[in-house]
Parts: sequence; structure tokens; C-alpha cells
Amino acid sequence: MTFPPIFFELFVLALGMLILLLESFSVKEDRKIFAVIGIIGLAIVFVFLQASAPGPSGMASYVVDSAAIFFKKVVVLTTIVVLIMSIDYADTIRRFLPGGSSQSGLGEFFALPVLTCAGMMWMSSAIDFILIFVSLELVTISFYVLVAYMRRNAASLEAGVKYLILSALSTGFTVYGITWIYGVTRQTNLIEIEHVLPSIPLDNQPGVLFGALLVLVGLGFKIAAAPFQFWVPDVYQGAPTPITAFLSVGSKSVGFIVLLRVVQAFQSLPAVGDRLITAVILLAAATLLYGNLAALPQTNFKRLLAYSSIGHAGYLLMAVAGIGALDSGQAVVVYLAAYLLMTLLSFLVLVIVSAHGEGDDIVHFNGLAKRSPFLAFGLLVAMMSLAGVPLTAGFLGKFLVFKVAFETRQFLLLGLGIITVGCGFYFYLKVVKAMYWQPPAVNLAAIPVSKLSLAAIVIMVLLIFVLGIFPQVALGLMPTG
Amino acid sequence: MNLSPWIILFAPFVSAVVIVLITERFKKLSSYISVAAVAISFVFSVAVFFGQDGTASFNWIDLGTFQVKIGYLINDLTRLMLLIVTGVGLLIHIYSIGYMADDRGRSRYFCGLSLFMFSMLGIVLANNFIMMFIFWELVGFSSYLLIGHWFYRPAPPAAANKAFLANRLGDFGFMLGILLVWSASGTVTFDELRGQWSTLGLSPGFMTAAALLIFCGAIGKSAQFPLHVWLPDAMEGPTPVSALIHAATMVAAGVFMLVRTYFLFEPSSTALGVVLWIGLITSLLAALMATQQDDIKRVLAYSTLSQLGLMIAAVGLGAPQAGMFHLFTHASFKALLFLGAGSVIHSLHNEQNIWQMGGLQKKMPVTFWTFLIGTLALIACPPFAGFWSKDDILASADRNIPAFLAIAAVTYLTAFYMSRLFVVAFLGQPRSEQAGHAHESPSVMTVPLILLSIPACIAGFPFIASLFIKVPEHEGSPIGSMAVSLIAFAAGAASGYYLYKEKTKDSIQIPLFEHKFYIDEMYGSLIKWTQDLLANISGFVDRWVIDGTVVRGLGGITWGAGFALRFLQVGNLQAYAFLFGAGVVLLLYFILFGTK
Amino acid sequence: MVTLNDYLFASGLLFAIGFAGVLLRRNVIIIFMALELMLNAANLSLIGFSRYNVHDGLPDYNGQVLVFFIITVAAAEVTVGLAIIVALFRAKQTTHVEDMNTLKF
Amino acid sequence: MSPILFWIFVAMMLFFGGMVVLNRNPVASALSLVVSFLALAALYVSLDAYFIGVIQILVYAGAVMVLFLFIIMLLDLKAESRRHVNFPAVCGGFVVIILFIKVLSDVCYGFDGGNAKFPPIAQGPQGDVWHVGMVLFQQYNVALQVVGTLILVATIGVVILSKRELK
Amino acid sequence: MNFLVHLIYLSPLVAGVGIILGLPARRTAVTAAVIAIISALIVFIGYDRATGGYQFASFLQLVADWDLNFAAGVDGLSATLLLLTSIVALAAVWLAPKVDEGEHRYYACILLIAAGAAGAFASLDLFFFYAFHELALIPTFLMIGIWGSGNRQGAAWKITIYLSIGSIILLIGLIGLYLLPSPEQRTFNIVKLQQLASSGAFSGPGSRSVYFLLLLGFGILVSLFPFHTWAPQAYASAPVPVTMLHAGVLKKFGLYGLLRVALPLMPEAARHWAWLLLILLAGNILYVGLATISQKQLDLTLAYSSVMHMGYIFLGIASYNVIGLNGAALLMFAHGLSIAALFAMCGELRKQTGTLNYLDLGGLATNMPRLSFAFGLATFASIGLPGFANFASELLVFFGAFKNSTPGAGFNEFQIVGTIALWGVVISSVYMLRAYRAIFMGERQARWQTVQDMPLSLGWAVILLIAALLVVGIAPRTVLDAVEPGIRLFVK
Repeated sequence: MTFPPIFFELFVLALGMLILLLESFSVKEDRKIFAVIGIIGLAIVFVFLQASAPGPSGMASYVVDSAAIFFKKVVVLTTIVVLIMSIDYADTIRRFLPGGSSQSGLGEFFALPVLTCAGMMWMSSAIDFILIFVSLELVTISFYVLVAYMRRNAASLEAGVKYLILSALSTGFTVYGITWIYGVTRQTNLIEIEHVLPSIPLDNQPGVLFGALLVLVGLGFKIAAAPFQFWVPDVYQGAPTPITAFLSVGSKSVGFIVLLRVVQAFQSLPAVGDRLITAVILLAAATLLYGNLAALPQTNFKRLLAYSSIGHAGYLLMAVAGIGALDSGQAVVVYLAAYLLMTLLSFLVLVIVSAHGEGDDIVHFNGLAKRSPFLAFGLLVAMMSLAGVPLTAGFLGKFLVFKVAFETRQFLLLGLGIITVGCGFYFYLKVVKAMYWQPPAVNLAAIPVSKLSLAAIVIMVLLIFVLGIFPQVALGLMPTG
Repeated sequence: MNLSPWIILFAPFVSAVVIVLITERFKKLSSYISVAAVAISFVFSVAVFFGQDGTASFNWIDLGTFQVKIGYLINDLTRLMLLIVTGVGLLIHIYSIGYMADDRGRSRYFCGLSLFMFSMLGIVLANNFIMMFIFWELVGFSSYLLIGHWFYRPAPPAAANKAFLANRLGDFGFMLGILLVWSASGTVTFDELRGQWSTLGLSPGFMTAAALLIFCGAIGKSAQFPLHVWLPDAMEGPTPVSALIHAATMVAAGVFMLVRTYFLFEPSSTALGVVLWIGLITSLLAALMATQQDDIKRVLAYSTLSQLGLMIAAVGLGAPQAGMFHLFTHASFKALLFLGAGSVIHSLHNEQNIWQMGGLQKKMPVTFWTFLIGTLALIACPPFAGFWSKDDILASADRNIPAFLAIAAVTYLTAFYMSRLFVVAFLGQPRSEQAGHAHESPSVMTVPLILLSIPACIAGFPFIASLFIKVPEHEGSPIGSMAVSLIAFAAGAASGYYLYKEKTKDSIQIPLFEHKFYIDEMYGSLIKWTQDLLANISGFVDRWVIDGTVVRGLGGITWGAGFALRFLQVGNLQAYAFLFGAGVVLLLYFILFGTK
Repeated sequence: MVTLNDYLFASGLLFAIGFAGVLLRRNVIIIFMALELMLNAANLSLIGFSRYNVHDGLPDYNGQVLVFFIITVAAAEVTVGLAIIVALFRAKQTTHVEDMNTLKF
Repeated sequence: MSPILFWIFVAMMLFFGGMVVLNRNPVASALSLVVSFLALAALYVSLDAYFIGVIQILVYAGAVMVLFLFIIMLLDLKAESRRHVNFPAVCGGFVVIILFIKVLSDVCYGFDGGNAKFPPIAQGPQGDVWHVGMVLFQQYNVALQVVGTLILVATIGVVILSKRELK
Repeated sequence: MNFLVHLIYLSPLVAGVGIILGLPARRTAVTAAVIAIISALIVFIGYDRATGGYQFASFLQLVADWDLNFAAGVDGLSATLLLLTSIVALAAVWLAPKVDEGEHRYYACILLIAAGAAGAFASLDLFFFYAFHELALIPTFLMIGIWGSGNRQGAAWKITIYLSIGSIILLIGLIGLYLLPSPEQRTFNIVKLQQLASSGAFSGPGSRSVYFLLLLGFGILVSLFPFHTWAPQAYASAPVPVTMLHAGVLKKFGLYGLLRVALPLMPEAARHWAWLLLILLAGNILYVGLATISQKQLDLTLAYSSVMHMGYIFLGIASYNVIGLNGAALLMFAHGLSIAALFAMCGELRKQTGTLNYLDLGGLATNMPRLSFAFGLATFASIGLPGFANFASELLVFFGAFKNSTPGAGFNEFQIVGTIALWGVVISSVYMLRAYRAIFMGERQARWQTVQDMPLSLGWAVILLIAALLVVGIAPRTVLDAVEPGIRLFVK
């Protein structure tokens, strides 16, 4: 059976509210139950999403194409994993919340991601700037809350404020950009805009380009593209780890779907479209370099992941810049799928290790291979995939991106790619080195892993290899074009 | 097809393999196996000697357009060489049983010998350049093994390396020559080349170059100047080895090769001239050095050098037959001399300094007499073998006065230092107590001496020699040359005898000769200042420039860039806002106004 | 005669002023106000455009709706933002941006 | 509306906007923000966007400003003590801003027909509230729901972040 | 029969994974290696030399619209290299020392490296051809870092980063290659690619730059001068099995790639870039050769020599004619075996004496007759003594280089480099003989009284390697007849 597509969001929304209600009426149940409820609910949604097919939505501002469905799946999966992490992370949360009971504030912590997930799902279907703006803000605001969630933890709050101000700034630019696009084209709907653009008078091209660039800036902020990435390392480091994962996967992927739609829409007017592409190429170059180079000297694993997420944004932008090629969208999709798996996997391991360790510096992973080989292997796979070793998902992504870049003759980016991949090998393997070469720290105790996390890790490791060895699985995620 | 050449070739190979794989532990057995193998080869060589010419081959490598063949070519030259190699080889094998009786590494030794026989026979039988080159290399290898037999002493390994490297140097030229010949003619088979070479219409310069490069092989293998330095050192090996490899057969391979490929040299007078003078220079230098050596084996070694020089010179004179003739006689009496020396050294417990010998006439009669015969043969005393062959060479030089004089001088010097050697080593009073307790060697060693002295006596007579080899009958005045050589011989022998009679120490001191014209030292510094210097430079460059500076430098720059970039991340909110705005403005400017 | 450009440029200036506020003031609350200024600048040009893009005698109401949403969202943003700032103040007794730089490099 | 009024309101808007930035006393800034927004509302009205003008006054002048002032009082922020001014930063900031204005003006005055008169609008039977409402509830229904969610999230967030003791 | 090819790389792969999951390490590893070598032998012998072409081929289509398959199959060249791989792999596994900690990881890594190499050689699809090779990267990194000797961490970093950069360049080159033909012709299938080549699909303007990328990428992987500096340090400090596999087998991947992909598809470009290759390989032979002479330690000497010998293979490739290419192919096989044997025994020496410095060693032949004998054989093999495969192949390489010339004319660039290469033979005998003499011959120092001869496990491994060398050296046709038809296909 199939619903009208809009129902998925509503279901997720209802799920979030259900958790809130349970939270407010429950007395002494273990709040982790709620997370499990959320996971189950989202799993059901995922199943239905899997079953659902592209089709007309009956609304002008809301579209259900294969891309939308794919990205909805991505965010739902992400949210599931984030909830799993949150369960492992709950103790840390409690420590930093002022609470009478030991349960205080947990229910909301599980509910907010679900609501955010709903926002992201809306975002991935939005093709009207108004809807885009609103859902974008929904996501952003809930992230304000989540990032700053640990009130007793100065770092978390500082991250919150930084995210708040900078994000609001980028919102300002986005809105101003939308204004100009609207002003020139008289439209807020991307499809309409695509139709109208070729007919706009020559004098207005700067105006619409100006608007498009400002929108690009706003989205660049969301996907952590240089030079709008400065919030990323600080916020990633300060925020609760599950939220960091959520930020780096969820909000980045929806940012990319919107970016793709916008850039695509503007291709109808080459004079503007080509310059927009140039802009994207510039951003891609800056992002590649910044993310990968600045990661080289990192010693904090969470920050390292932040820089790596910047770097990967660079590769993704390469693919976006190749939008002229037939399968650039496909490249983005596959890369994001791979990125989702490997990033979430590393964050999951990070949460588990740092929950039983001293902190989240790389040195805290020393000798992990001896302490608990399973976790070490999981992280090894994640790192291999992030670095782009063949037969892992990460390689397939890089392969597609480079293919697209070569097809569209972006030799500058390819050249940078050579350098950055080298750097990538260096700083990802630094973690591997810590786990496998270094002797373990004082406490050799094996780290306990909950059933749920164990299952998650196994599944993700398997998926990474499956995607890497059988590309058709990944390519099936979204048909070409 | 005719199997016997293959049997001749592979019998020693089989023995070598068997020794390595199976009988390594049973030393006596190994030695017998090896001897048996040579005996087989010898028997079949005799058979081949009376058989008729022939050639056959199979493809070792077949790439359609390009084949490498392994095959044999039998003609008079092959027959003679086969006989020499297997015959002398057989005797020396037998001799070795006695000489090496109490050596730990006997199996290794005999394995080496068999391997050598295999390789040497391969050279002799080869019907094309590549096959010859293959066995050429193998010969070098086996000589390396045998020279380095006593690896636990300091000197032999050094000598072995020197020998191998010198040969490799020669082979570098040899291979280059082969490649040139092939790239010009498209074939490496002797028969085909003999037919085509002069008809290819190649530029004379090219032909000369090719011939001389081929000659390089001979220079290396036959220890001609300037690569002669390895042969004297090679005396560090066991004496039978010196006899077999470094006197009778291997060093003669160079000459053999020249004769085999004479057709390459014929068209180019320049090439022949070079060959001639290389030969003569070697011969003279060696003779001069020999006059001041005190080690019995080294004296023989230098005399070998100078005799080889004569043979080469003979080829250069356009009389390859004379060269072969001398090779034939020389093989017998030089082997005889070495074995004699060997038996002396053996009974004097490895005493090699002739000034520690003396008065051996009574104690070791057989050795004494046979050595005398050998000496007489070598110094061209009529009617011994050496007289005839050397006279042929002299005679073939009668048009070329300088060469003629040089050869005469060599004859004189030979007579001089050999008589010196003989007088000092055998006559007079014992000058050490080993010499006092010397005793005749066992029969297994003396019998070969006797057998070898027979050809040393008679092989020269034309009617006997002609059985084996086409003795060149030269027009002009044989009498003249004969007279000269007689005079030279007489003078040399006399002066040697009277100068050293009853002496206890050398009365003449000529450091230049004693130190072999300081050629070793020169080479030492040459290598030091060219190869080692370059090596160290490139080692340094590789370590510190390419790797240290460029590679590490790039890595460092990248890392440094990352380190610097981090400082944009100052943690101050307004700094971020500023950078954000700056980014926006730059982007806007570049895209809106920068690009068209 | 007042033209669209005048409105646009006025809004642009307001935007710039807001941006200046973000760059120059150290007090987070003031910075936040400045951000509000930027949003309103956008609103102004939106209204301008919607008034300019007239079809069949009516201004184009999409723009106004967008403004409506922007205002709403801005309000929500302000509440959350101020809440965070308050929490920060409780934790660190400051609202100055220099005082929050524990996270860097 | 006559140009004079327009320029007056623009001047007010910009001036008080500037005061927001320049005043070192937060309360003063907040109040100038209110004034600036009032002027802005007037400009909306001048563009026949009565509904938005009203909303502007209600939401901003009414709610948001009160909130700001309330918080300022709560934290009783004193006037910002004159700290050393970081000149490079300030100059850099100004450069960035000037450049931005430059770009903006180029774009604005390049805008085609921007100098033309505003096209007249017919006063239909329904006020613009009606029109806005139609668009809002027909075309942008989804967006409205999203905003609802947004406000829900905001509420939760505020509770979580500022409640003294979570139950 | 096709499954045999898959067996060659799958058995180590599966065994490696199995070991990680907890199968008994050594027994599983040896079993897998034996299975691999048996199937490789059957494939090598079963390969029908008369018909030539690709045999034992099997395709599993993965992505239709890219024509991406999981394809495996062999022609003479790859059959030979697979044989080489499985021989060296068996030897490496067999002589692997006792590991006290992380034995599972140790063996798993060895097997994965072997599997990577084998997979690359067996694959008939560009994508997996590349992917398999890089599979070996991480295990190498881990092994050098954990079980290496000397400055192991530096070495591990250098080789890993260097090779990763090399392979990304290669990847871009391969992508370019894939994009050269018109969209409907594009394919990853090597067999089809070679058919396409005859229709001139790769002779377009881009082909030269693509070939350059490939040359650069493959060159870095093969330590082509001046991109060679990763090799010596890494080989010197890597654990023995890794060095054997890497120097012996994995390094050949680049050359194999040139022979399999670059040359057949873009002959014109290959000829165009020949001059560059000639210069660089001259650097390999002469410059690196001299650098080798200046080394003072056995492990470094061997490592440098392995870099130097790549020059000969490149010469064969550069000369681009039947003789030279066959020589190159044969030399890949021969060098793989000889260098593996040398490194194996070098590791044993290190274990016994704790030093490889020439000044400290000497006269060891008295204590270790077996080792010194075997080492001598390997030494002379590596300096091209007739009877060992190295000689036959170097011979062919030289003749190949001199083939490109007009009869009787002066030297062209090929002959000049050929002469340099010939001189390289002298150079290599200089350093190898010096090394051998310094270690095994001469006076024995008192402290080496107690040194033991090599253990039987190592003995068998070395015998395996050297026996293969001798067999092929005495009868080169065993290999050449298999390789030749494949090469004749694309050399006109």
C-alpha cells in the first residue's frame, strides 16, 4: 500500500510528538525506551519509503522524485543511527544537564532529532524557495537547541552560540538572495524559475546571479564549504557527539539536495548557470584544500572528523560542479550514501570509545586493536573507506566524482584531488596507526558494546563493502540523471 | 643425428648436478664421478676427432622472428680444442684427486671442475655467438668458484671478484659487439656470418668497431692488457685449477674465439693491427714482470700471460693457425709446468716462494725432470714443442719488423726468467727446512706429469703436429726466423743460468717490474676516483636531495600549509563572521565582475 | 518620484548596517539585533519587489507570504537564540564574544 | 506616498539602524531598533502592504523587542565598557561592508526598469489580508505546517535551555 | 575449469578474512597458498599456447550501462604472473616467522597482499584490476608499522602516501582511458578495450596525455626514477614476507599494467613518449645502480638493486617490439623470484646476526653453508648468470633495444640506452659480488662463531624460488611460448 508522499513527514512528526507526550506523562520509566520507540517508528517509515515510488505530489512547492525519496531515506537512516548513538551517549548528556531526576531532559533529547528528521524530509522534497526556507529554518533551529543541549557544558554552549550567530548570518544572506531571485524572476518556485529564466532581460542577469550566489553562500554554509566552513570544527567539537554526527551527515545531505536543485534550475540560462558553476568550482577547490590540509596536524579525533567532513564536502562539490555531465546527480547520491555509512560508523565507534575512555583525542585510541579488536576493525574499515581504498563504498564515491570531473574537464579540481587524496590517506591512517601500532594506554579493559550498537556497526561495515564491491547496488539508489 | 657432441657437452654437467644434489656428502665418490665424466667426454672427443664435420642445433628461445639456438659446430678447430680441453682436463682431474686429497671442500671443488669442463666444452662446441656468450659467462662463473675455493682466507675471495669483474668488463664489449653484428646482419650463427659478413656492404668503421668489441671478450678472458691484472691474482686458487683454467684452457678460449671468428677481423686491417699490438704489449709487459717475481706460480702466471699475448699477436699477424698451434703446444707444457709447481708446493706444504726452495733434484726426481722438460718446451729449446710453435709465430711476423723484434725479445725474456725460476727453485742447496724434508708426490700426481711431458716433448715435430693441426708452411726464410729464435733462446737461458746459479737471494732489483708497472695501483685509484666517487655522489643525492629535499620537502610544505591554515580557526566568532563576509564579497566580485 | 531602486538601495544599506553590527559589536545580544536588521532589510526589498511585480492589478503576494514566514521564523529564532544566550550567561557570566574561544584550531 | 515622507522614513530607518550598531548601551540599541522597525513598517505601508506592516509592528515592535529588553534587563547588561578597538578588524570590517554596498548598488541600479514608476494597482473588493491568506493557505499550506513544527521545536528548545530544574 | 582462476586470488582472500574471524592462522594460510599455487600451476600448464588469447575467462556483469563486469581470465602474461604470485606467496607464508602477538593479523595481512596482487593479475576489468592492487596498500602499511624493523614508521608512512598518490594519478589516467572512446563504446572490459583499440578508438588527441598519466601512475608504483625513493627504505625495514611479496610481485603490477593496458591500447602514444621513458629508465639503471654501489648494508643494497632492475624491464617495454616485450615479461617473472629469494635470506641473516652492515659481517659461509650456497645462487641469478631466467630475459631486452635500429647505422637513442643497460650488468655484478664477499667470504669474526645455518622452513621456501628460476632459465620457452602470442597480437 502507498500513502500520499506527504504522509511520511507527518508520520515522523507524529512520532516525535508521541515521544514528547510519553515523556511528559511517564514517571519513572527508563527514557531510553523512547529512543527505541523512535528507532522502531523510523524503521517502519524507512520500510515504506523503500516501497514508495516517485510520482506526482499534487502540490507545486513539493515534489516526489527519486532524489527526494533517496534523501528521505538517507535522513531517516541517519536519524536512526543518531538515536542509537544517543542511547550510548545518554549518560554524558545527563552529566551536563541540571536535573532533579536522573532521567531529566532525555526524552526531549530523543524527540528533537525525530522532529528535525521531519524537517529534513520536507527539505528534500521542497522545490519552492518558501518551503525550502521554512524547512531549512526548522532544521537549523532544532540544531541550535541540540548543539547547545548540554547546558552545564560551556563548550556545548559556546558551540551553540557560534552556530546560532553564524547560521543566522547565513540565513540573512540566503533570504536576501532569495529576494533577488524572486525580484527578477517574479517566482519562488524552482520549476517556474527554470522556465522564466531564459526570457529575463539582459540587465537583470546580474541581479539574478547575485541572488543565486547569495543562496549558494547560504547553502555553502550548511554543507560546510570553504570559505563558509569556519563554524564547523568548533561546533562539531563542542556539540554532543551524536548531534555532531547528525550535523555532518543529515544537514549536509539535505543541503546538497537543495544545492543540486537550485544549480540545476539555473542551468536553463547559460550566462548565469555557467558562472554559477564557476562559483561552485571555486568553492570546491577552496573546500578540498582547506578540509584536507588543515586536517593534517589535527590531534583531536572529533575535530579531525570535522575537517574530513569539510574535505568530503569538497569532493561532493566537485560532483555538483560537473552537473553538466549525465550522472553528476548519481555521483552525489552515491558519494553521500558512502559518506553517510563511513562517517556514522566512525562517530558510532567514537561515541562508544570516548564513553569508556578519557576523551576523544586520537591518543585515546592507542592500542584499541588490542583492547577491543572488533571496534578497531570497524573504525579501520571506516577510515579505509573515508580515505578511499578500493572495494569500499568510499572509493566508489570518489571514483564517480572523479569520473564526472574528468567528463566535464575540471582538470584544476582533479589536480587538487591528487594532493588531497594523499593528505586524506595521511590523516585517516593516523587513526589506524594509533589503533594498531601504538601500545594501549594504562587500562586494557575491553570496551563493552551494546547489542544495538554492535548490530549497527556490523551492518554498516557490511554495507560499506557491499557498496564497494557491487557498484550496481549503489547506482540503484538513484537512476542516472 | 650425431649424439656424441651432446654427450661430450653434458657429461660433466650431469656430474656437477649429481654432486650438488646427491653426493655432496661423500667426497671421494664426488671426485670419482667428476673424473669419470671427463673421461667420458674425452673418449667421445677422440671419437669426434676421427669423425667428420657437422652441425646441428635446436631453438632455445623461439619468438618467431627471433630465435636463440643451442647447437654444435664441428670442424678441425673444434676437434683440436675438444682434444686439448678434455685431454688436459682429464689428466688434471686425476691429478687433483691426489692434490686435494685432504681438503674439506673437495666435493665443491670437483663440482666446480665439472661445471668448468661443461662450460668450456660449450664454448668449444658453440655454433653461434649467443651460445658462445652463454658458456663464456659460465666459464667465468666456474673460474670464480674455483679461484675462491678457499673462501675463508682473505686473498682468494678478492682474487675471485677481481677475475669475475675483469671478465664482465670484457663481456660488456663482447655482448655489445654481438649486438652490433646481429643488428647489422640479423644473424649470430658463425656459418651464416662467415658467408655474409664481408658482403653486407657495411662501413669499414662499423666493421672495425664490431670486430674490436668482439675482441674485448678475448681481452677479458685471455687476460690481455689492459685487463690482464686478474690472472696473476687468480693464482690464489688451487694449483690444478691454475693449471687447467688459467694456463691450458679457459684463458686460451679468447684465442680460440678469435680464431673462430677470424672472418670478422679479416676485412679490417685496423682491427688486426690493434689485436696484434695488444698481444705484443701484453706479452712484453708480462715477460718483464715475470723476471722479478718470487712466487713460483706467479712466474708461471706471467709467462702464461706473455704466451697468450703471443698467440693473440699471431692472430693479429693474420696467422691464426700459428696461434692455434702455439695454443696446442702451450696447453700441454704449461699445464705440465703448473702441475710440477703444484707437486713442489704440495710437498713443501704450500711453500710458494722460490727462494725457500732449492736442491729438489734428488728428493723429487720425477717432478724435477718433467718440470725441466716443461721449461725447455716453454723457452723454445729445440726440439721441444714450444720451439716449433713459437717459431711459426716468429716466422709469420717476418714482414712486420717491430712485431718481429718484439717477439724475439719476448723469446729472450722467456728463456731468461724460466731458467732463473728453474735454477733457483730446483738446483743448488735447500734454502729452508721444508725444502729439506721435501719428498716425491704420490703417483696419482706424478703419472699425469709424465703423461703430459710426452706431448711437451714431441708435439712440436711437424709430422706429429700435422696430425692434429694444419701446420702453416710459411714462405720467406724460415731459417732466418729460426736462427733468431735460437739466438734469443740461448742468450736468455745462459744469462738466466749464470746470473742465478748458487744465489740465495735475487741479485737484481727492478721495482718497476716487481710491482707490475704499478698497474694495479693505477686501476685502484682510477676506480676510486671514477666509480666510487660517482657512486657516493649519487648515493648522497638520492638520500639527501631527491628523497630528503624534494620528497620530504613537498610533504613538509603540505603539512606546513595545513598547520598555517589551522590558524584561520582562531575561535573568535567575529573573526569567523568577518571571514565569512570576506568570502561572500570575494565570491561576488569574482563571479559578477571577474568572469565574462 | 520614488522608484523601486530607492527601496532596494535603502534595504541594501540597512542590510549593510546590520552586517556592520555583526562585525563590530562584541555583545552577542546586539549582534543578534543586527541580524534582525539584516532580515528586515531583506523583507523590505521583498515587499518592494512584490509591489513592483504587479499582475492583473494586484501585487505579487508570494513575496508578502515569504515576508510573513520570515517574520515568524525570525521571531522563533530570536526566542531560541536568546534562550541560548541566557544559558551561556548563566554558565560563563558573559555575553561577549571574546570570552568564548575555548574551541579553536 | 510623497517622496518626502519616503525619504524621511528611510532616513529614520537607517539612522536608528545605525544607532543599534553604534549605541554602547544595549537598552538604547534595543529601543532604536524598535524605532527603525516602525519606520520600516511605514515603508511597507507605503508599498501597499498593509497586512505585513501591521504584522511587522505587532511581532517586532510588540513581541521581539519586549523579549530583547526583557533579556537585557534579566542579565542586566551594563553599557559596554570601552575596550581597546581592534583596528585591523574594524578596518577590515568596513572594507568588506563598503565593497558589499558597492556590489549591491551596481546590481540595484543595473536593475532593468528599476527606475520606472511602480505600476498602478487596482483596489479590488478584497483587502490584501484576504489575498495573503489565500496564497498562504492554498499554495503554501505545507510551509505553514512546517512553521508550526518549527514553533513547536522552538518552544521545546526554550524550555530545555532555560528551565532552571528539569523534571 | 574457469573457477581455477578465481581460486588463485579467492583462496588467499577468503583465508585472510577467515583468519581475521578466527581460523587457525598458519595452517589456514599455508593451505590457502597451496591451493592457490596448485590452481595457478594447472592454469599455467593448461593454458593453450597454440590458440593464445584470453582463456579461462568468466564474466559477471555488474553495471550494464558502464559495461562494468567482475571479470577474470588469463592470457600467457597473466598466467605467468599468477604463477609467480602464488609461488612467492607460498614461500612468504611458509617462511613467515613465529609471531608472538597478533599472529592472526600477521598472516591475514600477508594473504591479503597476495590476494591483491593475484586479483589484479587475474582481473579482466579495469575497475577491479585497479581495485585489487590497492587492496594490498593497507595491509602493507599495517605490517611495516607493526612488525617492521629499523625506522619502520617512517618507511610505512612514506610507502603508503607515495603509493596512494601514485595510484590516484593512475586512477585518473584510467578514468581518462575509459572516457576516450565515444560514449556508446565505453567499457571497462579489457578484452573489449583491446578490440576497440584496433578500431582506433584510443588514437584520439587525448590519448597522449592519458598515456602520460598512466605512465606516471604506473611508473610511481614501479619506482621509476625519480619516483623511486619510497622503495629502498620500505623494503629495508618491512618484515620479510611483505618485502618478498611487494618487491617480488606487487611492484610488477605497474609493469603489467603498461603491458596489459597502456601499450596495447595506445601504441602511438607509447611510441611518442618512448624518449621520456628511455631517459628515466636510464636513470634507474645508471644512477640508481651507482647509488646501490654506495650502500653499506645488505638490505639497502637489495632494495636499491630491485629498483635498478626495474630499468631493464622498462627498457624492454620502451623498445616496443616482440623481442623486448617478451624479455620484459620474462624478466618480471625472473626478478620477482630472485629478489624474493634474496630478501628471504637477508631477513634470516638479520635474525641470526642482528646486523646487515658489511663491516660487521664476514666469513659466514663457514657457519651457514646452505644459506651461503643458496644466497650465492640467488646473487648470480640477479646479476644475470646464464642458466637463470634473469639472463635469458635480459638477453632478450638487450636484443630488443638493438632491434630498433637501421642496420649498420650509428647508435640511435635505443642503442645508447641499451649500452648503458649493458654497463648496468657490470655495475650490478660489482655491488652484488662485493656484498656476497663481504658477508660470506673472508675471515670470520669471532662473535659469529655461534651463528646457525638457515632453518629448514626457509630452506624449502628458497629452494622453491630458485628451482623455479633454474627451470625457466634453462628452458625459457616454458614461459615465452605462453607470453609471446599475446604480445604479438598488438605489436605489428
